[in-house]
Amino acid sequence: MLLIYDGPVEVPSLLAQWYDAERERNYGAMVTFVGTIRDEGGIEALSFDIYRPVLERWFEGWQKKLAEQNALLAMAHSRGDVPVHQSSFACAIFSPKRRVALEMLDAFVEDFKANAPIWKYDVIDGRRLYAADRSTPMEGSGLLSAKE
Amino acid sequence: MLLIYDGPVEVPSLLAQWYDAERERNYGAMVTFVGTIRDEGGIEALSFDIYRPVLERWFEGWQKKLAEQNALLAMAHSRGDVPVHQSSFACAIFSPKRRVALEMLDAFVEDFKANAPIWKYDVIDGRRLYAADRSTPMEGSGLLSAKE
Amino acid sequence: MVTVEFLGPIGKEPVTLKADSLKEVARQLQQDPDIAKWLPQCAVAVNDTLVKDPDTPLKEGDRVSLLPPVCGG
Amino acid sequence: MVTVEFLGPIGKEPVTLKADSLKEVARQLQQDPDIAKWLPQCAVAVNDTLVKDPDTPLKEGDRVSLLPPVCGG
Repeated sequence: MLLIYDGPVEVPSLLAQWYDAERERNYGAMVTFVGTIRDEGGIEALSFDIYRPVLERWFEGWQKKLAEQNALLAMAHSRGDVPVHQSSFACAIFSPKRRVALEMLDAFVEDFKANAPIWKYDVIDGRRLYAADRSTPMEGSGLLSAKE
Repeated sequence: MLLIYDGPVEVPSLLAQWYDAERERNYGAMVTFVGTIRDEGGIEALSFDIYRPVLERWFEGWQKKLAEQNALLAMAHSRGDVPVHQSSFACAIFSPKRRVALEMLDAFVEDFKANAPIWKYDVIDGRRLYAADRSTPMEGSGLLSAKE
Repeated sequence: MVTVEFLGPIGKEPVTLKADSLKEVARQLQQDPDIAKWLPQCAVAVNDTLVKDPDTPLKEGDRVSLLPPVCGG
Repeated sequence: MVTVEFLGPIGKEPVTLKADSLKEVARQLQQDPDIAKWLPQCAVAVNDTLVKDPDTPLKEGDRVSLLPPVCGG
Protein backbone atom coordinates (compact mmCIF):
# COMPACT_ATOMS: atom_id res chain seq x y z
CA MET A 1 0.00 0.00 0.00
CA LEU A 2 1.38 3.37 -1.08
CA LEU A 3 -0.34 6.46 0.29
CA ILE A 4 0.37 10.06 -0.69
CA TYR A 5 -0.75 12.75 1.76
CA ASP A 6 -1.21 16.38 0.80
CA GLY A 7 0.65 17.82 3.79
CA PRO A 8 1.77 15.93 6.92
CA VAL A 9 1.39 12.17 7.36
CA GLU A 10 -0.99 11.42 10.24
CA VAL A 11 1.31 8.97 11.97
CA PRO A 12 -0.69 7.64 14.94
CA SER A 13 -3.79 6.80 12.92
CA LEU A 14 -1.72 5.40 10.07
CA LEU A 15 0.36 3.08 12.27
CA ALA A 16 -2.84 1.97 14.03
CA GLN A 17 -4.48 1.26 10.69
CA TRP A 18 -1.51 -0.75 9.40
CA TYR A 19 -1.16 -2.69 12.66
CA ASP A 20 -4.88 -3.49 12.88
CA ALA A 21 -5.06 -4.55 9.23
CA GLU A 22 -2.28 -7.15 9.62
CA ARG A 23 -2.58 -8.20 13.24
CA GLU A 24 -4.54 -11.36 12.48
CA ARG A 25 -2.45 -12.38 9.47
CA ASN A 26 0.24 -14.18 11.47
CA TYR A 27 3.17 -11.95 10.62
CA GLY A 28 4.81 -11.96 14.06
CA ALA A 29 7.06 -8.97 13.44
CA MET A 30 6.13 -5.42 12.45
CA VAL A 31 8.83 -2.80 12.03
CA THR A 32 8.25 0.83 11.15
CA PHE A 33 10.25 3.92 10.23
CA VAL A 34 8.84 7.43 10.63
CA GLY A 35 10.55 10.61 9.41
CA THR A 36 9.72 13.87 11.17
CA ILE A 37 10.84 17.34 10.04
CA ARG A 38 13.68 18.64 12.24
CA ASP A 39 13.85 22.27 13.25
CA GLU A 40 17.21 23.26 11.76
CA GLY A 41 18.68 25.76 9.33
CA GLY A 42 15.92 28.26 10.07
CA ILE A 43 13.29 26.37 8.06
CA GLU A 44 9.54 26.70 8.63
CA ALA A 45 8.76 23.53 6.75
CA LEU A 46 10.06 21.13 4.17
CA SER A 47 8.17 20.76 0.93
CA PHE A 48 8.11 17.78 -1.43
CA ASP A 49 7.49 17.06 -5.09
CA ILE A 50 6.73 13.47 -6.02
CA TYR A 51 6.75 11.86 -9.45
CA ARG A 52 4.10 9.29 -8.77
CA PRO A 53 4.34 6.97 -11.83
CA VAL A 54 8.03 6.19 -11.20
CA LEU A 55 7.49 6.08 -7.43
CA GLU A 56 4.79 3.48 -7.93
CA ARG A 57 7.04 1.27 -10.07
CA TRP A 58 9.85 1.57 -7.58
CA PHE A 59 7.45 0.71 -4.75
CA GLU A 60 5.99 -2.27 -6.63
CA GLY A 61 9.52 -3.60 -7.11
CA TRP A 62 10.00 -3.54 -3.34
CA GLN A 63 6.60 -5.11 -2.68
CA LYS A 64 7.55 -7.97 -4.98
CA LYS A 65 10.97 -8.40 -3.39
CA LEU A 66 9.36 -8.55 0.05
CA ALA A 67 6.55 -10.84 -1.07
CA GLU A 68 9.21 -13.37 -2.14
CA GLN A 69 10.15 -13.52 1.54
CA ASN A 70 6.50 -13.63 2.68
CA ALA A 71 6.80 -10.08 3.93
CA LEU A 72 4.49 -7.13 3.38
CA LEU A 73 5.26 -3.45 2.81
CA ALA A 74 3.25 -0.27 3.40
CA MET A 75 4.41 3.30 2.91
CA ALA A 76 3.11 6.86 3.09
CA HIS A 77 4.74 10.13 2.02
CA SER A 78 3.80 13.78 1.96
CA ARG A 79 3.45 16.02 -1.08
CA GLY A 80 3.66 19.80 -0.59
CA ASP A 81 4.54 21.49 2.70
CA VAL A 82 5.17 19.72 5.98
CA PRO A 83 5.84 22.07 8.94
CA VAL A 84 8.67 21.50 11.40
CA HIS A 85 7.89 18.71 13.95
CA GLN A 86 5.35 17.07 11.67
CA SER A 87 6.05 13.88 9.72
CA SER A 88 6.57 13.44 5.99
CA PHE A 89 7.34 9.72 5.70
CA ALA A 90 6.24 6.47 7.31
CA CYS A 91 6.70 2.87 6.30
CA ALA A 92 6.01 -0.52 7.83
CA ILE A 93 7.23 -4.02 7.05
CA PHE A 94 5.44 -7.13 8.31
CA SER A 95 7.18 -10.50 8.32
CA PRO A 96 6.93 -13.87 10.02
CA LYS A 97 10.67 -13.54 10.77
CA ARG A 98 12.27 -10.73 12.73
CA ARG A 99 15.59 -10.93 10.83
CA VAL A 100 13.77 -10.36 7.52
CA ALA A 101 11.81 -7.45 9.02
CA LEU A 102 14.88 -5.72 10.48
CA GLU A 103 17.14 -6.23 7.47
CA MET A 104 14.50 -5.25 4.93
CA LEU A 105 13.55 -2.10 6.86
CA ASP A 106 17.16 -0.94 6.70
CA ALA A 107 17.54 -1.83 3.02
CA PHE A 108 14.19 -0.30 2.08
CA VAL A 109 14.76 3.01 3.87
CA GLU A 110 18.26 3.39 2.38
CA ASP A 111 17.02 2.63 -1.13
CA PHE A 112 14.11 5.00 -0.55
CA LYS A 113 16.57 7.79 0.27
CA ALA A 114 18.69 7.04 -2.80
CA ASN A 115 16.12 6.15 -5.43
CA ALA A 116 12.55 7.22 -4.66
CA PRO A 117 11.62 10.04 -7.09
CA ILE A 118 10.90 12.66 -4.45
CA TRP A 119 12.41 16.14 -4.31
CA LYS A 120 12.88 18.11 -1.12
CA TYR A 121 12.78 21.87 -0.63
CA ASP A 122 13.50 24.00 2.42
CA VAL A 123 10.75 26.51 3.12
CA ILE A 124 12.34 29.69 4.52
CA ASP A 125 10.47 32.99 4.70
CA GLY A 126 7.79 31.45 2.54
CA ARG A 127 10.28 30.63 -0.25
CA ARG A 128 10.84 27.10 -1.53
CA LEU A 129 14.57 26.27 -1.98
CA TYR A 130 15.71 22.96 -3.50
CA ALA A 131 17.75 20.94 -0.94
CA ALA A 132 20.51 20.26 -3.49
CA ASP A 133 23.19 19.62 -0.85
CA ARG A 134 21.17 16.80 0.75
CA SER A 135 20.01 15.21 -2.51
CA THR A 136 21.45 12.13 -4.22
CA PRO A 137 21.56 11.39 -7.95
CA MET A 138 19.41 8.32 -8.65
CA GLU A 139 21.02 5.08 -9.79
CA GLY A 140 22.05 5.38 -13.43
CA SER A 141 22.16 9.18 -13.49
CA GLY A 142 24.26 10.96 -16.11
CA LEU A 143 22.92 8.91 -19.01
CA LEU A 144 22.34 12.04 -21.10
CA SER A 145 25.57 13.85 -20.30
CA ALA A 146 27.92 11.67 -22.34
CA LYS A 147 29.22 13.30 -25.49
CA GLU A 148 29.17 11.20 -28.67
CA MET B 1 10.64 4.27 29.45
CA LEU B 2 10.00 0.62 30.31
CA LEU B 3 6.38 -0.48 30.57
CA ILE B 4 5.14 -3.88 31.73
CA TYR B 5 1.60 -4.83 30.73
CA ASP B 6 -0.41 -7.53 32.45
CA GLY B 7 -1.61 -9.25 29.26
CA PRO B 8 -1.33 -7.88 25.70
CA VAL B 9 0.47 -4.67 24.81
CA GLU B 10 -1.99 -2.11 23.42
CA VAL B 11 0.06 -1.30 20.35
CA PRO B 12 -1.86 1.52 18.57
CA SER B 13 -2.27 3.66 21.68
CA LEU B 14 1.29 2.97 22.81
CA LEU B 15 2.88 3.92 19.47
CA ALA B 16 0.70 7.04 19.36
CA GLN B 17 1.77 7.96 22.88
CA TRP B 18 5.48 7.48 22.11
CA TYR B 19 5.23 9.38 18.83
CA ASP B 20 3.30 12.28 20.35
CA ALA B 21 5.64 12.56 23.33
CA GLU B 22 8.75 12.94 21.14
CA ARG B 23 7.39 14.61 18.01
CA GLU B 24 8.45 18.11 19.04
CA ARG B 25 11.88 17.08 20.37
CA ASN B 26 13.64 17.22 17.02
CA TYR B 27 14.53 13.55 16.67
CA GLY B 28 13.86 13.22 12.95
CA ALA B 29 13.75 9.41 12.91
CA MET B 30 11.52 7.05 14.87
CA VAL B 31 11.82 3.30 14.36
CA THR B 32 9.71 0.67 16.07
CA PHE B 33 9.55 -3.09 16.42
CA VAL B 34 6.35 -4.89 17.45
CA GLY B 35 6.10 -8.61 18.23
CA THR B 36 2.74 -10.31 17.75
CA ILE B 37 1.91 -13.88 18.81
CA ARG B 38 1.80 -16.19 15.78
CA ASP B 39 -0.79 -18.92 15.50
CA GLU B 40 1.44 -22.00 15.29
CA GLY B 41 2.05 -25.26 17.11
CA GLY B 42 -1.54 -25.41 18.33
CA ILE B 43 -1.04 -22.73 20.98
CA GLU B 44 -3.84 -20.63 22.43
CA ALA B 45 -1.49 -18.05 23.82
CA LEU B 46 2.07 -17.44 24.89
CA SER B 47 2.73 -16.59 28.51
CA PHE B 48 5.67 -14.67 29.99
CA ASP B 49 7.54 -14.41 33.28
CA ILE B 50 9.70 -11.33 33.76
CA TYR B 51 12.37 -10.72 36.37
CA ARG B 52 11.94 -7.00 36.62
CA PRO B 53 15.02 -5.90 38.66
CA VAL B 54 17.48 -7.42 36.15
CA LEU B 55 15.32 -6.34 33.19
CA GLU B 56 15.48 -2.76 34.46
CA ARG B 57 19.26 -2.81 34.76
CA TRP B 58 19.60 -4.29 31.29
CA PHE B 59 17.21 -1.65 29.93
CA GLU B 60 19.05 1.19 31.68
CA GLY B 61 22.29 -0.01 30.09
CA TRP B 62 20.68 0.34 26.67
CA GLN B 63 19.19 3.72 27.50
CA LYS B 64 22.65 4.95 28.44
CA LYS B 65 24.24 3.48 25.32
CA LEU B 66 21.62 5.23 23.17
CA ALA B 67 21.82 8.51 25.10
CA GLU B 68 25.54 8.65 24.21
CA GLN B 69 24.37 8.84 20.60
CA ASN B 70 21.60 11.36 21.41
CA ALA B 71 19.01 8.66 20.87
CA LEU B 72 16.06 7.68 23.03
CA LEU B 73 14.60 4.26 23.83
CA ALA B 74 11.12 3.12 24.91
CA MET B 75 9.95 -0.44 25.43
CA ALA B 76 6.89 -2.37 26.58
CA HIS B 77 6.48 -6.08 27.29
CA SER B 78 3.71 -8.35 28.50
CA ARG B 79 3.65 -10.44 31.68
CA GLY B 80 1.23 -13.39 31.87
CA ASP B 81 -0.85 -14.63 28.96
CA VAL B 82 -1.03 -13.05 25.51
CA PRO B 83 -3.51 -14.73 23.12
CA VAL B 84 -2.62 -15.55 19.53
CA HIS B 85 -2.70 -12.46 17.23
CA GLN B 86 -2.16 -10.06 20.11
CA SER B 87 1.17 -8.37 20.81
CA SER B 88 3.62 -9.03 23.65
CA PHE B 89 6.48 -6.66 22.81
CA ALA B 90 6.97 -3.19 21.38
CA CYS B 91 9.93 -0.86 21.35
CA ALA B 92 10.79 2.47 19.74
CA ILE B 93 14.05 4.29 19.15
CA PHE B 94 14.19 8.02 18.39
CA SER B 95 17.30 9.58 16.90
CA PRO B 96 18.34 12.66 14.95
CA LYS B 97 20.10 10.27 12.53
CA ARG B 98 18.42 7.50 10.59
CA ARG B 99 21.54 5.29 10.52
CA VAL B 100 21.73 5.34 14.32
CA ALA B 101 18.01 4.56 14.57
CA LEU B 102 18.14 1.63 12.13
CA GLU B 103 21.35 0.10 13.46
CA MET B 104 20.38 0.46 17.11
CA LEU B 105 16.93 -1.05 16.51
CA ASP B 106 18.55 -4.16 15.08
CA ALA B 107 21.17 -4.37 17.86
CA PHE B 108 18.62 -3.71 20.61
CA VAL B 109 16.08 -6.29 19.41
CA GLU B 110 18.77 -8.97 19.01
CA ASP B 111 20.20 -8.29 22.47
CA PHE B 112 16.68 -8.25 23.86
CA LYS B 113 16.11 -11.75 22.47
CA ALA B 114 19.41 -13.01 23.89
CA ASN B 115 19.66 -11.26 27.24
CA ALA B 116 16.40 -9.78 28.54
CA PRO B 117 15.34 -11.84 31.61
CA ILE B 118 11.98 -12.94 30.22
CA TRP B 119 10.77 -16.54 30.01
CA LYS B 120 8.27 -17.76 27.44
CA TYR B 121 5.69 -20.52 27.77
CA ASP B 122 3.34 -22.05 25.24
CA VAL B 123 -0.24 -22.21 26.47
CA ILE B 124 -1.87 -25.38 25.08
CA ASP B 125 -5.13 -26.78 26.49
CA GLY B 126 -4.78 -24.34 29.35
CA ARG B 127 -1.34 -25.73 30.33
CA ARG B 128 1.77 -23.57 30.49
CA LEU B 129 4.82 -25.25 28.89
CA TYR B 130 8.30 -23.67 28.97
CA ALA B 131 9.50 -22.88 25.42
CA ALA B 132 12.90 -24.49 26.09
CA ASP B 133 13.63 -25.13 22.40
CA ARG B 134 13.30 -21.42 21.52
CA SER B 135 15.17 -20.09 24.54
CA THR B 136 18.78 -18.89 24.72
CA PRO B 137 21.15 -19.05 27.68
CA MET B 138 22.00 -15.52 28.75
CA GLU B 139 25.52 -14.19 28.31
CA GLY B 140 27.81 -15.69 30.94
CA SER B 141 25.60 -18.72 31.66
CA GLY B 142 27.14 -21.83 33.21
CA LEU B 143 28.98 -19.97 35.94
CA LEU B 144 27.77 -22.42 38.61
CA SER B 145 28.27 -25.64 36.66
CA ALA B 146 32.08 -25.73 36.81
CA LYS B 147 33.47 -28.37 39.17
CA GLU B 148 36.30 -27.27 41.48
CA MET C 1 8.37 13.71 -32.14
CA VAL C 2 9.05 12.91 -28.46
CA THR C 3 8.25 14.96 -25.38
CA VAL C 4 10.89 15.67 -22.77
CA GLU C 5 9.77 16.66 -19.28
CA PHE C 6 11.87 18.08 -16.47
CA LEU C 7 10.88 16.91 -13.01
CA GLY C 8 11.21 18.46 -9.58
CA PRO C 9 13.55 21.42 -9.18
CA ILE C 10 14.67 21.71 -12.81
CA GLY C 11 11.69 24.01 -13.30
CA LYS C 12 11.42 23.94 -17.12
CA GLU C 13 8.32 23.43 -19.21
CA PRO C 14 8.27 20.23 -21.30
CA VAL C 15 9.77 20.41 -24.79
CA THR C 16 9.03 18.48 -27.96
CA LEU C 17 11.96 17.18 -29.99
CA LYS C 18 12.54 15.17 -33.11
CA ALA C 19 14.66 12.22 -31.93
CA ASP C 20 14.80 8.47 -32.53
CA SER C 21 17.09 7.63 -29.60
CA LEU C 22 18.08 8.94 -26.19
CA LYS C 23 21.49 9.79 -27.65
CA GLU C 24 19.80 12.21 -30.01
CA VAL C 25 17.79 13.71 -27.11
CA ALA C 26 21.06 14.09 -25.18
CA ARG C 27 22.74 15.85 -28.13
CA GLN C 28 19.93 18.39 -28.37
CA LEU C 29 19.56 19.03 -24.60
CA GLN C 30 23.30 19.62 -24.29
CA GLN C 31 22.83 22.75 -26.45
CA ASP C 32 20.84 24.49 -23.67
CA PRO C 33 23.19 25.49 -20.80
CA ASP C 34 20.30 25.71 -18.28
CA ILE C 35 19.48 22.08 -18.98
CA ALA C 36 22.99 20.82 -19.73
CA LYS C 37 24.14 21.58 -16.17
CA TRP C 38 21.54 19.15 -14.80
CA LEU C 39 22.32 16.28 -17.17
CA PRO C 40 25.27 14.67 -15.29
CA GLN C 41 23.03 14.27 -12.24
CA CYS C 42 19.77 13.22 -13.90
CA ALA C 43 18.28 9.76 -14.20
CA VAL C 44 16.05 9.15 -17.22
CA ALA C 45 12.69 7.44 -17.64
CA VAL C 46 11.04 6.60 -20.94
CA ASN C 47 7.28 6.36 -20.59
CA ASP C 48 7.79 6.17 -16.80
CA THR C 49 10.27 3.29 -16.90
CA LEU C 50 13.81 4.09 -15.80
CA VAL C 51 16.38 3.32 -18.48
CA LYS C 52 20.14 2.85 -18.27
CA ASP C 53 21.16 2.61 -21.92
CA PRO C 54 21.82 5.80 -23.91
CA ASP C 55 21.17 3.80 -27.08
CA THR C 56 17.55 3.20 -26.05
CA PRO C 57 15.51 3.76 -29.24
CA LEU C 58 12.55 6.15 -29.13
CA LYS C 59 9.38 6.07 -31.15
CA GLU C 60 6.82 8.70 -32.08
CA GLY C 61 4.97 9.95 -29.00
CA ASP C 62 7.42 8.63 -26.39
CA ARG C 63 7.75 10.62 -23.20
CA VAL C 64 11.24 11.12 -21.74
CA SER C 65 11.49 12.30 -18.11
CA LEU C 66 14.57 13.76 -16.46
CA LEU C 67 14.83 13.02 -12.73
CA PRO C 68 17.31 15.22 -10.84
CA PRO C 69 18.89 14.23 -7.46
CA VAL C 70 16.30 13.05 -4.95
CA CYS C 71 15.81 13.33 -1.22
CA GLY C 72 12.64 11.80 0.15
CA GLY C 73 11.76 11.33 3.77
CA MET D 1 23.57 -17.20 55.17
CA VAL D 2 22.66 -16.37 51.58
CA THR D 3 19.37 -16.89 49.74
CA VAL D 4 19.30 -18.59 46.36
CA GLU D 5 16.25 -18.05 44.15
CA PHE D 6 15.31 -19.91 40.99
CA LEU D 7 13.69 -17.77 38.32
CA GLY D 8 11.24 -18.54 35.52
CA PRO D 9 10.71 -22.18 34.58
CA ILE D 10 13.03 -23.76 37.18
CA GLY D 11 10.04 -23.81 39.49
CA LYS D 12 11.80 -24.27 42.84
CA GLU D 13 11.22 -22.37 46.07
CA PRO D 14 14.17 -20.24 47.28
CA VAL D 15 16.72 -21.95 49.54
CA THR D 16 19.01 -20.58 52.22
CA LEU D 17 22.64 -21.70 52.24
CA LYS D 18 25.78 -21.06 54.22
CA ALA D 19 28.29 -19.86 51.61
CA ASP D 20 30.94 -17.14 51.32
CA SER D 21 31.44 -17.34 47.57
CA LEU D 22 29.55 -18.33 44.42
CA LYS D 23 31.87 -21.33 44.13
CA GLU D 24 30.53 -22.62 47.44
CA VAL D 25 26.93 -22.04 46.26
CA ALA D 26 27.79 -23.96 43.09
CA ARG D 27 29.22 -26.86 45.07
CA GLN D 28 26.06 -27.18 47.17
CA LEU D 29 23.58 -26.75 44.27
CA GLN D 30 25.39 -29.43 42.27
CA GLN D 31 24.28 -31.97 44.91
CA ASP D 32 20.60 -31.62 43.87
CA PRO D 33 20.04 -33.30 40.48
CA ASP D 34 16.85 -31.27 39.81
CA ILE D 35 18.87 -28.08 40.12
CA ALA D 36 22.20 -29.37 38.78
CA LYS D 37 20.67 -30.01 35.34
CA TRP D 38 19.82 -26.29 34.99
CA LEU D 39 23.24 -24.96 36.07
CA PRO D 40 25.12 -25.18 32.72
CA GLN D 41 22.45 -22.97 31.15
CA CYS D 42 21.88 -20.47 33.96
CA ALA D 43 23.19 -16.94 34.31
CA VAL D 44 23.68 -15.67 37.86
CA ALA D 45 22.82 -12.38 39.54
CA VAL D 46 23.95 -11.34 43.02
CA ASN D 47 21.58 -8.78 44.54
CA ASP D 48 20.12 -8.25 41.03
CA THR D 49 23.45 -7.54 39.33
CA LEU D 50 24.62 -10.12 36.80
CA VAL D 51 28.02 -11.58 37.67
CA LYS D 52 30.54 -13.45 35.51
CA ASP D 53 33.14 -14.54 38.07
CA PRO D 54 32.62 -17.77 40.06
CA ASP D 55 35.01 -16.40 42.68
CA THR D 56 32.60 -13.54 43.48
CA PRO D 57 32.57 -13.32 47.30
CA LEU D 58 29.25 -13.36 49.14
CA LYS D 59 28.33 -11.75 52.42
CA GLU D 60 25.60 -12.40 54.96
CA GLY D 61 22.17 -11.68 53.50
CA ASP D 62 23.19 -11.69 49.82
CA ARG D 63 20.61 -12.85 47.34
CA VAL D 64 21.74 -15.09 44.46
CA SER D 65 19.37 -15.48 41.47
CA LEU D 66 19.59 -18.19 38.82
CA LEU D 67 18.34 -17.10 35.39
CA PRO D 68 17.63 -19.96 32.97
CA PRO D 69 17.53 -19.55 29.13
CA VAL D 70 15.38 -16.61 28.04
CA CYS D 71 13.03 -15.86 25.18
CA GLY D 72 11.29 -12.50 25.28
CA GLY D 73 9.22 -10.95 22.51
